[in-house]
Amino acid sequence: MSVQNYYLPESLGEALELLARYGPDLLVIAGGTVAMPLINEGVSTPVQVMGLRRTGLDEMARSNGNVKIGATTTLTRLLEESPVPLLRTAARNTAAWTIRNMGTVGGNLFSPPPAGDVAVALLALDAEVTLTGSGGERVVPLARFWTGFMTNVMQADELVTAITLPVPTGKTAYIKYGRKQAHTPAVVTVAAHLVVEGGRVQQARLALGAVGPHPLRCPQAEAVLTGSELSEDAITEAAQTAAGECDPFTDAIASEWYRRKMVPVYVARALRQIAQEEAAS
Amino acid sequence: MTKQLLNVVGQSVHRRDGMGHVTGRTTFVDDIQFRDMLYLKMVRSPVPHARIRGIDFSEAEKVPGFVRALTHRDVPKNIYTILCLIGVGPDEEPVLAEDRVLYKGEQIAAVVAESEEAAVEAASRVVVDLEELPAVFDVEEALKPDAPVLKPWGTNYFIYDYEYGQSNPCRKVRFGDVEKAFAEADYIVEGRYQMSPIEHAPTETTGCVVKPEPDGRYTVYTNTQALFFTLDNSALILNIPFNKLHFVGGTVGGGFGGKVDVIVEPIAILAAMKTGRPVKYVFSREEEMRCSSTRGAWRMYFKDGVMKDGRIIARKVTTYADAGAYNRHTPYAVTKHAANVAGPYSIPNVWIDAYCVYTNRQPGSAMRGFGVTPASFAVEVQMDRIAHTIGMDPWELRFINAYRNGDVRPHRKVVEDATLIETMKAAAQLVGKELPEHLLAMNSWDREGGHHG
Amino acid sequence: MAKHRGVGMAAVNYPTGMNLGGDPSQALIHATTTGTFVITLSSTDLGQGLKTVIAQIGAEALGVPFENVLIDTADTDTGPHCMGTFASRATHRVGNAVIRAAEEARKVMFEVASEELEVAPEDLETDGQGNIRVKGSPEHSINIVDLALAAHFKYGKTISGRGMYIKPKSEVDPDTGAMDPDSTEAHACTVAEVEVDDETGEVKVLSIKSAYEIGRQVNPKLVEGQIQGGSLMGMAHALYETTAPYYPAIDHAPGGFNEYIVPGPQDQPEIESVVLEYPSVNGPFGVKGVGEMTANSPIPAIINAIHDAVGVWITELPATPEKILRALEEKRKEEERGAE
Amino acid sequence: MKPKIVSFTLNGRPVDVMVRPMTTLQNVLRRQLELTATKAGCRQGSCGSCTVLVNGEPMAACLLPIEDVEGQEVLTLEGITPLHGLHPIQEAFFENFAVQCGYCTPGMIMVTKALLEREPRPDEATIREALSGNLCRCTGYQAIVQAVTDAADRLHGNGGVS
Repeated sequence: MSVQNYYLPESLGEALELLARYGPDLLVIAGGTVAMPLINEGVSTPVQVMGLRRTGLDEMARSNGNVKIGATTTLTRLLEESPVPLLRTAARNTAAWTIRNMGTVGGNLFSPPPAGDVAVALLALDAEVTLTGSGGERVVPLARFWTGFMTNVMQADELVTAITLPVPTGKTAYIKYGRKQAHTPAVVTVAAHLVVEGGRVQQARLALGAVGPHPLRCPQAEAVLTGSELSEDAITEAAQTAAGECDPFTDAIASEWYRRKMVPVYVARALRQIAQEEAAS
Repeated sequence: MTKQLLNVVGQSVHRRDGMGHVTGRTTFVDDIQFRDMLYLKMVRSPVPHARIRGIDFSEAEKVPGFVRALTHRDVPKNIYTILCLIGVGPDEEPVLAEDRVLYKGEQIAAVVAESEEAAVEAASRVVVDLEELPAVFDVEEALKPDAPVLKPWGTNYFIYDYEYGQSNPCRKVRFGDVEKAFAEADYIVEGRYQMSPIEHAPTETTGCVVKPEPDGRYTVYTNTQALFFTLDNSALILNIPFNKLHFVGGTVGGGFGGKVDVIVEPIAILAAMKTGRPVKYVFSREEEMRCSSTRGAWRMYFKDGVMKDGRIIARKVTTYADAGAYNRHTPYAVTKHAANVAGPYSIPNVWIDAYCVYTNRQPGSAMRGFGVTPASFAVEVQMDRIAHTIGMDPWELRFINAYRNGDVRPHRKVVEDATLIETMKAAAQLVGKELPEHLLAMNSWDREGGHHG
Repeated sequence: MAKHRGVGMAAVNYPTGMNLGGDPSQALIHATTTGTFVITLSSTDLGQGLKTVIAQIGAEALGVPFENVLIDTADTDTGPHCMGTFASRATHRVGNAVIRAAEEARKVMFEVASEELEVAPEDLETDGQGNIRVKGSPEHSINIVDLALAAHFKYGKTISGRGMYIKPKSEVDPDTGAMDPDSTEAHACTVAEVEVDDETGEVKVLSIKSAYEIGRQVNPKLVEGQIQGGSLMGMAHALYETTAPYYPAIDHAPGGFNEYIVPGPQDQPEIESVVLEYPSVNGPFGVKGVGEMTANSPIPAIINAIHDAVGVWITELPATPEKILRALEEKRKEEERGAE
Repeated sequence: MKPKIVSFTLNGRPVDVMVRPMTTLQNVLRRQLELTATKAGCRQGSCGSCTVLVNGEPMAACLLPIEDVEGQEVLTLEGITPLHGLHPIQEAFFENFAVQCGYCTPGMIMVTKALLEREPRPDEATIREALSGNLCRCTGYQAIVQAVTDAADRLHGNGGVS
């Protein structure tokens, strides 16, 4: 059955009403970069669809040490206007110009691995997701947003409306390793945020993409780093620890074996970037 | 070099089709449409090897816009082989599968509908009752006695030379005496090489639009690389006179060999014949990737006998082309491969067995370099390994062994326009590789050195 | 852990035309009264530029300006038979057919010009600028438009020609493999420079530099186009492309360009080339052909460069980072075993 | 599934199309309006052959439901082709042999148009990054990159900084 209705609500309220009316039968798209290829191929055959482009959820604002990014902010705007360098780097490493003009920050949370390159950066920045439903808003840490491959904590009547993150106080690094320079799925994506004071890591956040059912934090590797000097030994130990915390898969781009091998390599490279920057400052 | 005074040959004049291309006014096949045009979508096998127990179209027929379905029963001469036109046989590939499918993505039934969306949906609702069978994907596994048999003649390899009353399991080349030379060689260097199956990946997918004409003929707008070849095969499959078909093409959005197959045209013409309406059948990108022909994979085993001075005195090669499920162009590619797999070198003793092997894989076919690409890959890596083994500069090894004009190649043809040495010298100069005097003195016309005018 | 540079080379031949011959192509030429010479074919242009190079060969063979030659191709109702565009055959086969058709058309042109200029046909020549003139006396000439008009209205002649080229079909000896598998042989030698990361197995191709010998270039810029595109395709075959990432298994077959890796604009290395011309005996103006071979030599050159860089032979394509990393691990283990 | 009317500006002119829900801009252009310069190489957003400009931004027409361009300005290759001759970007592609089979060309030119409006003098790295969503199987890209540089010269004169 072809699409019966494609709704383009002009406000969040209107969008929530539609969601309340159709519940899980309503396919929600924003940029369409994930859903449309499947619809074009006939793999996905939704009947009721809602597009979020006109809901006005694309505000990007900075206040009280936080950055709030509306869910439908395009990746191009994130690249050009985000006050957070890590997010600009992540956006630059996602897809290509044409697709970044369409794809959204909120939509990136729903991109199945190995896609979801911006979500990895958001995870390392301790972002929170604002979910808005008929009962109002609730805020969920991004680290607890996903529950499995393409599953999450959202209720059927909820939308992701914003992503909020504290302006990073430490140093950050982001590396996406793909087989091509651009416009390519990841073998592994690493995002890190470290606060180093007095030569010691005070706070560490490390996130990986493309090596699990969804972007992952690496709490054990973070624990290895926290309190230690950012030495080569600590970096190596953290990198090895991270390898044990991921759950890689095999696809056309890379095997599980290779992805697991690349996790410590690229975690170490990301951490070394920060160490070098730290040493230079 | 002969000097000829030429006016326009040798000039970089602009492309004749360039203005059309940069304005987007060039007409490609998918740009063609007619008001009452139907769309054809294919029901394909979801598994690599299965027996077909039945097909149920009842749900598909309920889709609004469904016009009709086509099965092998609708195809007059359903079993064909593309190269029958140049005497390669026997026929062995169904246009639409009959009782069995041999690869994932194989065409089972066609659905024709009023819109592309309806055709996609109707095709997705066709239920094919399949009994999955054991499949074989490796060329050497396929040749083992316990492998599932894929071909009606009982083997998983193409039989060569039946036209000479022989049945050879491979294309053979025999030149000199390799075993005797191996016994005399200072070194034996062996190697195993494996090419991957590769998709042509043109930016324009394969397709055609067929329009029934008032005079009972059919105009076929197609991006085939070979108009008459496709026309002839289509007419044979449909059992209609050749002159009922009118092919129009000549503008192809990248071919690389992938548009030499005859896959979309016969079934689209049939659909137009059965409905009396124009029909479009264009591959989706996914079909182009997963179902259309590939450059078939190739496995090659080399054994070379080499002297300390670098002369290769014997080369024994056994190779297996992975044809996938059907012939397409692979039997012919194997012959071309056999002619070239000793490389552009003068080797006095050569022994080649080249097999065309069937597996449960999407068929391999023609692609840029047809049979020679795997040969060049294996030969040239093997040359470096020989150089490494005997401690010689890889350039020198190639200069020493390069064929010269007047040499006899393993297929017995006398070399008449070799310039390998000159080409290597030019490459060395381009990259600043300094070649020793004795190599610079060599040329392709005189094995003893000296200069060519 | 480091990045290692390496250089590798490969030298190859490439045969022109369908392997065993028997692959004909025809061309018809006729002049209209506008001075346009229409070359009618059923050959297809895949993007390599057939329509352009055949017009060049036709103009050259007819002795008329390129602009006056029109290519009318790829309609089986009007165009004579062509086997197709593959096997690096099109310029060679169709070009030869066009030359033969042009010879016939030229004969009529010279007959008519001979009447108009009142000199023997053998004393005439074309100037390539649209005139037929008397040798040694260029002021005595006739423009091809006037010539075409005169032929048609005054002498009742069609300026036309038929051309055909076929290399007779060769048989293969079943016992020895004796055969005639080419019309002519073109050659290439490629030198590739790579950088291999021994920690990840990643290969970055820095440059692909090649020499080609292709008989004669009809259109150097179009030849360069084949070289640039073919070199990148060869690099992609060597490093990226496969429809069966875990061959021989069929799992994870790519369904599109996301998973099937075709290099993008940022993945292109430096590609440089020189072209030698040793005209072939049987090609049109000595052409050999260049289409297919450009993708061949980069593959082994890159594999050899990887060996030069890190000492492993990757003999299964594509040479993915994973295969290189596994080979490097194996090599390290062997070295450790050797050291014990 | 009721057809509806969508209005937008196409190549400077207002158009109204009657469509079924969620028809892609690509299908509207190619099938309904018969403007076929916008190609259909993959319909997955991965080849770039269908790139058009929406309010000046390059987008993949294959991923864009037509309803999303209601009231917007869409520019296709047809819209930049002058009545006589070629647009300077088209000239540059033609003159530099940046075209082989021609299938990727419309998308390449549309991205170039958007790029040169933002950056009159892009360096090579910028050009390659801008075109990274556009695949070409024939040319190997070098001629295309040259064409973009040349187009910048043609549009902005070649006396400036490069």
